Amino acid sequence: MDLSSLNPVSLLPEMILAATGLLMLVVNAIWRGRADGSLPLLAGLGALMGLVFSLFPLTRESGYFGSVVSDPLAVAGRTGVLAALLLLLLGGGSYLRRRALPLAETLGLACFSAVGMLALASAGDLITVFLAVETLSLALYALAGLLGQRAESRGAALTYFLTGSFASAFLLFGMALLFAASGGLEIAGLGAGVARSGGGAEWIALGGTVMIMTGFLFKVGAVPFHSWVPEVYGSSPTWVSAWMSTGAKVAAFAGFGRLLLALAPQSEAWAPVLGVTAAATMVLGNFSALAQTNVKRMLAFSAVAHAGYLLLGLLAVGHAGESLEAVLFYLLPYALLNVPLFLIAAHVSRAGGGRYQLDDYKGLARRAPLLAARLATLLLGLAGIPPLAGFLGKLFVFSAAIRAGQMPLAVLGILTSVVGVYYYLRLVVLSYFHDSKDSAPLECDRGLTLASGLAALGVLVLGVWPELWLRVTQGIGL
Amino acid sequence: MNDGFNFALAVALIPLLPLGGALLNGLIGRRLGAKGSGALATLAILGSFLSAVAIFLQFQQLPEEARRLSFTYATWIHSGGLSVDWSLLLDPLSLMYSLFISGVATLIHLYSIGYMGQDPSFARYFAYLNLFCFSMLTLVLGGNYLVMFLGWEGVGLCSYLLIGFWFTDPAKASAGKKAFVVNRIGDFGFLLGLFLLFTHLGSLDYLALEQGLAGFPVGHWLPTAAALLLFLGAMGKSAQIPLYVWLPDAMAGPTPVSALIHAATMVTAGLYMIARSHVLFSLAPAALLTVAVVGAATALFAATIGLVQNDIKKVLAYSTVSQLGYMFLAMGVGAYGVGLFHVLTHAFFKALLFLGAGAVIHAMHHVYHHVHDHQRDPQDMRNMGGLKAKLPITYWTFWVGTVAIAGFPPFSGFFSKDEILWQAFHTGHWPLWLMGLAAAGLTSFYMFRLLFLTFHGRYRGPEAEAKHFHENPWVMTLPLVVLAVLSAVAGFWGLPHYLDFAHLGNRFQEFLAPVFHRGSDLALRHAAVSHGSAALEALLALVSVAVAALGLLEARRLYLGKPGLAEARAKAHPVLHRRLMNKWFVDELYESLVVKPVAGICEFCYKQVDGLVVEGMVNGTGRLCGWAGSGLRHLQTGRLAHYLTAMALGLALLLVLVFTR
Amino acid sequence: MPGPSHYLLLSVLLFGLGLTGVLVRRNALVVLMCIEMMLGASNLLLVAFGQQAGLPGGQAFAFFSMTVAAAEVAVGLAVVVLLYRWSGGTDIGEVRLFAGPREERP
Amino acid sequence: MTNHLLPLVTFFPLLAMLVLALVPAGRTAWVKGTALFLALAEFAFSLPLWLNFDRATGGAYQFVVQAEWMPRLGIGFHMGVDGISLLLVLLTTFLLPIIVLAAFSLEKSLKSYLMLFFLMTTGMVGVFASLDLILFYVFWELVLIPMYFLIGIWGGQRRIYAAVKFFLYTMAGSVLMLLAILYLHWNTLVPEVGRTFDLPLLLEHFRPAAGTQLWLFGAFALAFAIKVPMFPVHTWLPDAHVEAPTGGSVILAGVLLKMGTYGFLRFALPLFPAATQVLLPLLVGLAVTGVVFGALVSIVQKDMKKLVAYSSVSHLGFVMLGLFSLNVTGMSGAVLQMINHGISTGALFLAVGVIYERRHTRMIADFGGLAAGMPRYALVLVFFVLSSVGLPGLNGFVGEFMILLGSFPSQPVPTAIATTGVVLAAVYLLWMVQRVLFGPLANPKNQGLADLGIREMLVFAPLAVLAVWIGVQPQPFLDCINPAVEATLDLMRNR
Repeated sequence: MDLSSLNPVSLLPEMILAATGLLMLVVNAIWRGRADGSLPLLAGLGALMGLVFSLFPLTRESGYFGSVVSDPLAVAGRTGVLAALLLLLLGGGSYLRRRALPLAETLGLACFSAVGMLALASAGDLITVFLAVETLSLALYALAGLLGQRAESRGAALTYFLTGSFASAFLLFGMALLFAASGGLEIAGLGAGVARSGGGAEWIALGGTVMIMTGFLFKVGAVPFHSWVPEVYGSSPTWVSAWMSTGAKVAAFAGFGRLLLALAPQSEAWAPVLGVTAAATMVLGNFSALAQTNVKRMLAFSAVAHAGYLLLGLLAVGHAGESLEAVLFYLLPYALLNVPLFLIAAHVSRAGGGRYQLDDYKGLARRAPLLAARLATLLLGLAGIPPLAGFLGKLFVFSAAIRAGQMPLAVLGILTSVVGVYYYLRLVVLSYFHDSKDSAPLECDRGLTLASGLAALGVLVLGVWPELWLRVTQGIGL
Repeated sequence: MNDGFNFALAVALIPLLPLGGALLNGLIGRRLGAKGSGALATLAILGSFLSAVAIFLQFQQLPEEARRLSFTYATWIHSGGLSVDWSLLLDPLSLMYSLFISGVATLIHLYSIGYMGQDPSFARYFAYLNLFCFSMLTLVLGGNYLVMFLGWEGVGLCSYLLIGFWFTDPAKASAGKKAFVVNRIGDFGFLLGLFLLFTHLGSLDYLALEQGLAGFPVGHWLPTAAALLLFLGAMGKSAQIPLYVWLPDAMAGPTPVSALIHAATMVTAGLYMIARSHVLFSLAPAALLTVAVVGAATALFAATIGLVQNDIKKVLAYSTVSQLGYMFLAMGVGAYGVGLFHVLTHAFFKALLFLGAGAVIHAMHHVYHHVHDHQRDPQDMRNMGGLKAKLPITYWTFWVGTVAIAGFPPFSGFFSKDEILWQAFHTGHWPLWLMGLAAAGLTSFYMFRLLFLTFHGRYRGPEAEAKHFHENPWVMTLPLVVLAVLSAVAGFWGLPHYLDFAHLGNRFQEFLAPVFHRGSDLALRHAAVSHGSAALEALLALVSVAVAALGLLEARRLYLGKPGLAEARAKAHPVLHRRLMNKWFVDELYESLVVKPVAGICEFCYKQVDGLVVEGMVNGTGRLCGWAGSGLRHLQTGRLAHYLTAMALGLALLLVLVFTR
Repeated sequence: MPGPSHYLLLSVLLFGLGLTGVLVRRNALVVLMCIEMMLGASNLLLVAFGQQAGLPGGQAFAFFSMTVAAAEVAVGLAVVVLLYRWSGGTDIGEVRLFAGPREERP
Repeated sequence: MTNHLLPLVTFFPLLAMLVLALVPAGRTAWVKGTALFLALAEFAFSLPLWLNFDRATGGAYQFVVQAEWMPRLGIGFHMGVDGISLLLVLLTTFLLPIIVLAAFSLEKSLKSYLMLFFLMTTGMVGVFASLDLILFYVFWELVLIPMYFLIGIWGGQRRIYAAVKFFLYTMAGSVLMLLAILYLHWNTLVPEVGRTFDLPLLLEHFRPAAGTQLWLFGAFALAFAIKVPMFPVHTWLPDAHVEAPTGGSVILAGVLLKMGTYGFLRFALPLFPAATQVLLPLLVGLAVTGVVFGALVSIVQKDMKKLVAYSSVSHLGFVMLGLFSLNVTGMSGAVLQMINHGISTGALFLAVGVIYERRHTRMIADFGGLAAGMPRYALVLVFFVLSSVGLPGLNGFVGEFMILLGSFPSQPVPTAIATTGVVLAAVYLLWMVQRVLFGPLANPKNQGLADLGIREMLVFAPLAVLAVWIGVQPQPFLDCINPAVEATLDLMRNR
C-alpha cells in the first residue's frame, strides 16, 4: 500500500477540534480558571478554523485508506455541525457563566463531541462510523451530567447513557451482521457486497441494516426510540440541550444518509422501516409538543418532529440519491434556528425562576422588543413560513418524498407541520399579543443578541438566496 | 334630418338638464336659499320640457315611418357577447312620456317652491326631485333595456330618498325602505326576464329584440316566460297586486312628491315598460291575460279599501293603485294605446288631486301651527270640512279633478277610462269589464266622499280657527289651475269615434300608431285599432256614467245628508268595515307569511348552521388536536425501564415489519 | 468444526441474553454489564467472520470496539457512581426523571 | 425600463418599510408624512403599468421579468401581468395610500402598523405578479404574517382567537396546494427545460389524467376557496374582519380575498379544466349557497363590521358564480366585480371605522339618527351602500349584471337563485343604513359627533370617483380584462 492514499489533511477539521479540546484542558490545568475568560474565545477560534477548513477543504480526496472521505456530504455535514458550535459558543457564554458550569470541561467535552460528529459526517467505513458515534455519545453523556448535583441532570445523564449505549449495542451488532453478509467494511461497497453474496446473506444483511438503522434512529430521536429526547433535552443544562439537538442531529443524519445511500440497492427492503418511523415521528412529535407547557420539552418534541420530516427525505434517498441534498439543506437552517431558540428559552425563563414555563413569554415584545422580534423570526422559520430558509428545507424534503412517490406520507407530514405552526406561534402570541405580568425591561447580553440576530439574518438570507448553501450541498448523493 | 335640427343634442338635453340641476343643487343649493334653489330646479326641468316640445314640433314634419330615431352616445359595457351602449331612442311613445313627465314635473317643481319653502333642507329636496326627473326621463328615453333599467332603479332610489325625506321619523324612513325592497322584488323578475331574452336573442336593444322576436310563433314559451318575468317588474314599480303594498306607505313623503312620483310619473313606468315591450307581450297571450286579470283585480280591490280611509292622501293613494289597475287592464286586452291614454289623463287629474290635497294640508298645517296645535293630524278628513269657502281656487280645481276621475263627460277621465272598459268588453273579457265597472262606481263614491268631507258641510274644528285659513300663494295655485284645465280638456285628444262628429280623429292614437303597428299586427286581436259597434260602445258609456252617478248620489246621501248615516252604515256591517279599515289585513298577512319566516330562516342560518355546524367542525378539529396531544403525553411515563423496553419492542416491530414482507 | 452459522447463532444468543438482561434487571450496574455482553456478542461475530472470510478488518473492528467498550464502561461507572453518591442507590427504578404527565398539570 | 417595473412595484414597499423603520417612532408627524409619501410613490410607480399596458394583447403577459433563482431545482424568478393581474396589482397599490391616510387617527404604535402594511403590499403584489408557482406560494404565505400581527396586536377583544384562526385556517388550506404544486413539478417534463415550476410552461406541457386532475384541483381549490372564502369554509372571515383594525379589514376585504378568486382564475381553472368540468355543479352550488347564505346571515347581524363581513361572503359568491360561468361575459364580470368589491366593501369598512373611532362601538343598536348630525358621513355611507347594492350607474351593478348575465345561459336555475341575493342585499344594507343614520337622534352619546373632516373626505373621495367611473365607463377596465379572460378560456379549451 502506498502512503500517498493516507492523505492526512482529509481529517484536518477533526484534528483541529481535538486539539482545541485538549487545549481547553491544558490551559485549565495550567492556569486554573484564571484563564476562564479566554477559553470561549479559544474554543471559538478553534471552531472557526475547523469551519473554514470544512467548508473549503484542502483535499477532495478520501484519506486513511478510505476510512475518511471528504465529499460534498462530508463538507456539508461538517459545516453544519461547526456552524452550530460557533453559534453556541457565541451566544451561550453568558449562560455557562451564569450556571457556573465547569467551563474548561464543558468546552472541552463539546469539542470532543464535535470531533465525533465531524468524523461521523465524513466516515468512509463502518469502523469510523462506530468510533465517531461513540466519541460523540460519550462526550455528550458526560455533558448531560455536568450538573450532577441536580437530580434532574443526574437522571438525564443516566437515561441518556443507558439508552444510548443500548442503542450503540444495536448499532454494533448490526454492523457486525452487515459485515458478515457483505464481507466488507467500506461503506461505499456495502450495497454491492450484499447484492453479490446472494442467498441467506441477504437476510442477514437486512437484519443488520435494520439494527444499524435502529441505532441511528435512536440518535436522531425518531419514534419509538425517542423517549430519551424530552427527558435529556429537558433536564440537561440548556446549553448542552442546544448542542445535542443540533450538532448531534446534523452529524447523525449525515452518517445515516451516507449509509442508506450505499444500501440504496436494497431500498425496497428497508424503506418500510423509514416509512413507519417517519410517520410515527411526525405525528407523535408534533402532537406531543402541542401539549407541553414547558418550553424546553416543547422544543425537544419539536426536534423529534423535525427528525420525522428529515426521515421523509432519507426515505427518498433509496429512490433518488440527490434527495440527500434536501436533507442536508434542511439541516443548516435547522441548526441555526434551534441553537438560539434554546439559548433564548434559557434567557427568558431566568426571569420566571428557571421553570421554562410558557407564561414567561407573556408580553416579551414589550419587555425586550429586539429579542422578541428575533424569537418570532426564528419560530416562524422553524414553522416553515416563507421567505425563511426553514420553508425551503421543508419544501425540498417534501419535494423529494413526492418524487419518490410517497404522497401519503407527504400529506401526513405537511398536515402535522400545521400543528407545528400552532405551537410555534403560541410563543409569538404570548410575547406579542399578551400583556406581561411585570413590564420591567429584560436586558439581553451582547453574545446572545449577536448570535440570535446572526441566526435570524442567516435564515432569512438563506431563504431568499438559497444558492449560497445549495452550492455546497450540490452533488451530494450523485 | 330636416333643417339641421340636432335631434341627438335635444334628446340628450332632456335627461341631462335635470341631472345638472340636481348636481348644482347638491353642491351649492344651500347658498342659493329656498327660492333660488327651487328656481334652479324648476328652470332645469322646464328646459327639458321645452326641449321635448321642440322635438315634438320637429316630429310632426317627419313621415310616420321615420319617427323612430335612436342615438348612441358612448359605449357602456362591451364584453364577450354582451355589448350595451349609452343610447337613447326617440319615438312617439318615449316622446309622449317625456312631454307629460317634464310638463307635470315643471308644475310640481313650481308648486314645491311654495310648499317646501319653509323646510330647512330644501336644497336636498330639490336635488332629489331633479335627480328623479333625470332618472325618469332616462327610463323612458333609454335605447335599450339596460339604460331603461338604470332609470328604473334611479327612480326607485329617488322615491326611497324622498319618501324618507323626513328621516328623523322612523315610520317615514322605513316606508322608504319598504318601497325600495318591494321594488327590488319586482326588479328580480325584470332582471331574469332580461337574462332570458339576452340568452336566446343575444341583445338588450329594443330594435334588435323586436327583430329577433319576429321569428317566434304566438304563444311560444320564451316570449311568455320573458313577458311574465318583465311583468313582475312592472307589478313592483306600478304597485299591482300583490306588490302594491309600498305605495300607500309611500304617502309618508312630502305631498308634491306623492303627486309627481307616486301618482303621475314613476308608477306608470311599468306601463311604459309593457308598451315598450308590446311586441313581446303580443306574442304571449297567456301573459297578456295575466296582466289584464291582475289589473282588473287591483282596480277593484284598491277601490274597496279607498272607500273608508280617513287620511286624505291615503284615499288618493288607493285610488292611484286602482287607476293603475285600469291601465294594466287595457294593456292586458292588447289596447296599449288606450292604456297609455289613461296614463296621460290620470297624470293630469291625479297630480291635480294630490296637489289640491297638498294645498289643503298645507293650509290646515298652517292653521294648526298658528294655534300651536301639534296633536291633530292635518291630513285627517274628519278634522276638515267646509273649506270650500276658505280655499276657493283649491276647491274648484279639486272639483274638476274629482269629476274627471269619477268619469263624467266631458272631462278627460271619462274618455280614457270608458275606452278601457269598452276594449275589455268587446275583446270578450266581460268579467273583467264588470269588475272595472264596479270599480268605477266605487271610485266615484270615494272621490266624492273625499270632496264632501273636505270642502262641504261645516268646518269640524273650533270656529275660532276658521278665520286663520287663507288661500295659498300663486306658485301653488297656478299649477292647480293649469292641471285643472288639462284634466278638463285632455279627453278631446282621444275622442272615441262615436263622438267624433267633427271627424278630428283620435289624435292620441294616431300619434302613437307607428309604435304599435308591429305589436298589433302580431296580436291576434287588433284591439288598439278596431272599434266594433259604435252603438254598443255608446250604450256601455251611458251605463258607466250611470254607475258613476250612483256612486256620487250615495256619497251625497251619506256625507251631505243627515249626519251619522255613514257611522250607521259602518255599524251595520261591522266585519266588512273592520276589514276595509285595516286594508284587508294584507300588511299583517305579509308580515306573518313572508317577513317573519324569512327572519326566522336568517336566525337559523346564523345561529344553527353557521354557529353550531360549521364553526363546530372548525373548532372541533382544533379541540381534537389538543386532546390527541394531551393523550399522547401519557406515553412519556418518565420511567427509564419503560424507555428501554420501548426501544427493544420497537426493534422487534421493525424486524417483523421487514421480514414479513 | 463449527461453521459460520454456529458463530452467528451463538452471538445472536449472547446478544439476546444481554438484551433480556437489560430489560429485566433494575440495577444500573447489571444493566451496564448486560450491555457489555451485547457488545461482546458483536465482537464475536466480527472476529469469527473476519476469520472465515479472511478479512483482517473484522478483527480490527473488534479491537476498536473493545477499546470503545472500555471507555464506555468508564463513563458508565462514573455516571452510576454519581447516581449512587447523590441518591444512595443504583436501582434505575429510583431514577426520578422530569416525569412527564404528573408535573405537567398546569 | 418597463422590464424593471414589476420588481420595482413589488419590492419598493419592502424598501419603504425599512425606510419607515428608520424614522423615530416618537415623531408622529414625520412617520405620517414619510408613510404617505412612500405610499403615494408606490402608487405612482404602478401607474406606468396602467398607461403602458398594451390592451390589444391584453391576454399575453407583459412587463415580463425572468431571472434565475434556484435554477437546478427549476425554481425561477418569473413575473408578468396580464389584464387580470394588472388590475389587481393596481387595486392593491391604489388602496395603500388610502389606508395609510385613514390610519393617521390611530393611537397605538402607528409606525409598526404602517410598516406591516407596506410589508403586506409586497406580498400581495407579488402574488398577483408571480408566474412561478413557488414564487407565487412564497408571496402567498408571506401575506399571512403581517395580517396575523395586525389582527393580533391592534385587534379587538377576541383578537388572539381571530388572529390564530385566520393564520391556521388559511395556512392549513394552502399547504396541500404546495404538495399539489410539487406533484405538478415532478410529473411534467418540459422538453429541453426539464422539471420546472414555471406556470406558462406547466400550462403548456402538463397533461394529467382526469383522475389525477381531480385531487390536484381539489388541493388548489381548497386553498383558494378558504381564501375567497366560499361557503362552508368562510367562518374565519367574520372573526378576522370584526377583530381586525379598520385598515386590516379594508385590505382583507379589498385584496386578500381576491387572492383566492384570482387563484381560481389563474391556476385552478386553466391547469385542471377536466376536473373543473366534473366539479362544476358542486362549485356553482357552493357559490350560490354562499350568495344566499351570506345575505341571509347578514340580515340578522347586530355588529356593523360583522354585517359587512358576511355581505362579503355573499358578494364573493357572485364572483365565484361568474368565474364558473366559463364564458367571457361572466368571467370578465367576475374580475370586474373583484375590483368593485374591493372599492365598495373597502369603503364600507372605512365608513364603519369612522364612527368606531368616534364612539368605540360597532353595534348598530348604539346608533340611530346620525344623518342629522353628520350629513357628509350619511352621504358617504349611503353612496357606498348603494354601490355595493348594485345600483345602476355605480360600479357594483356592472359587475353583478355581467356575472349574472354571463352565467345564466349555462346555469339558469343557480343564477336565478343567486339573483335573489340582489334583493336581499337591499334588505340588509338599507336596513343597516336606516338603523344607523335615520330615525331620531335619541342616544345622547351620538349627539355632537364630529362630521367627516377634510382628511376623511380625502380618504373616501378617490374611492367614490372610481366607483362612478367604473359604473359609467367600465370599458377601459374591460378592455384589459376581456382579452385575458379569453386567453384563459382558450387555455382551458385547448387542454
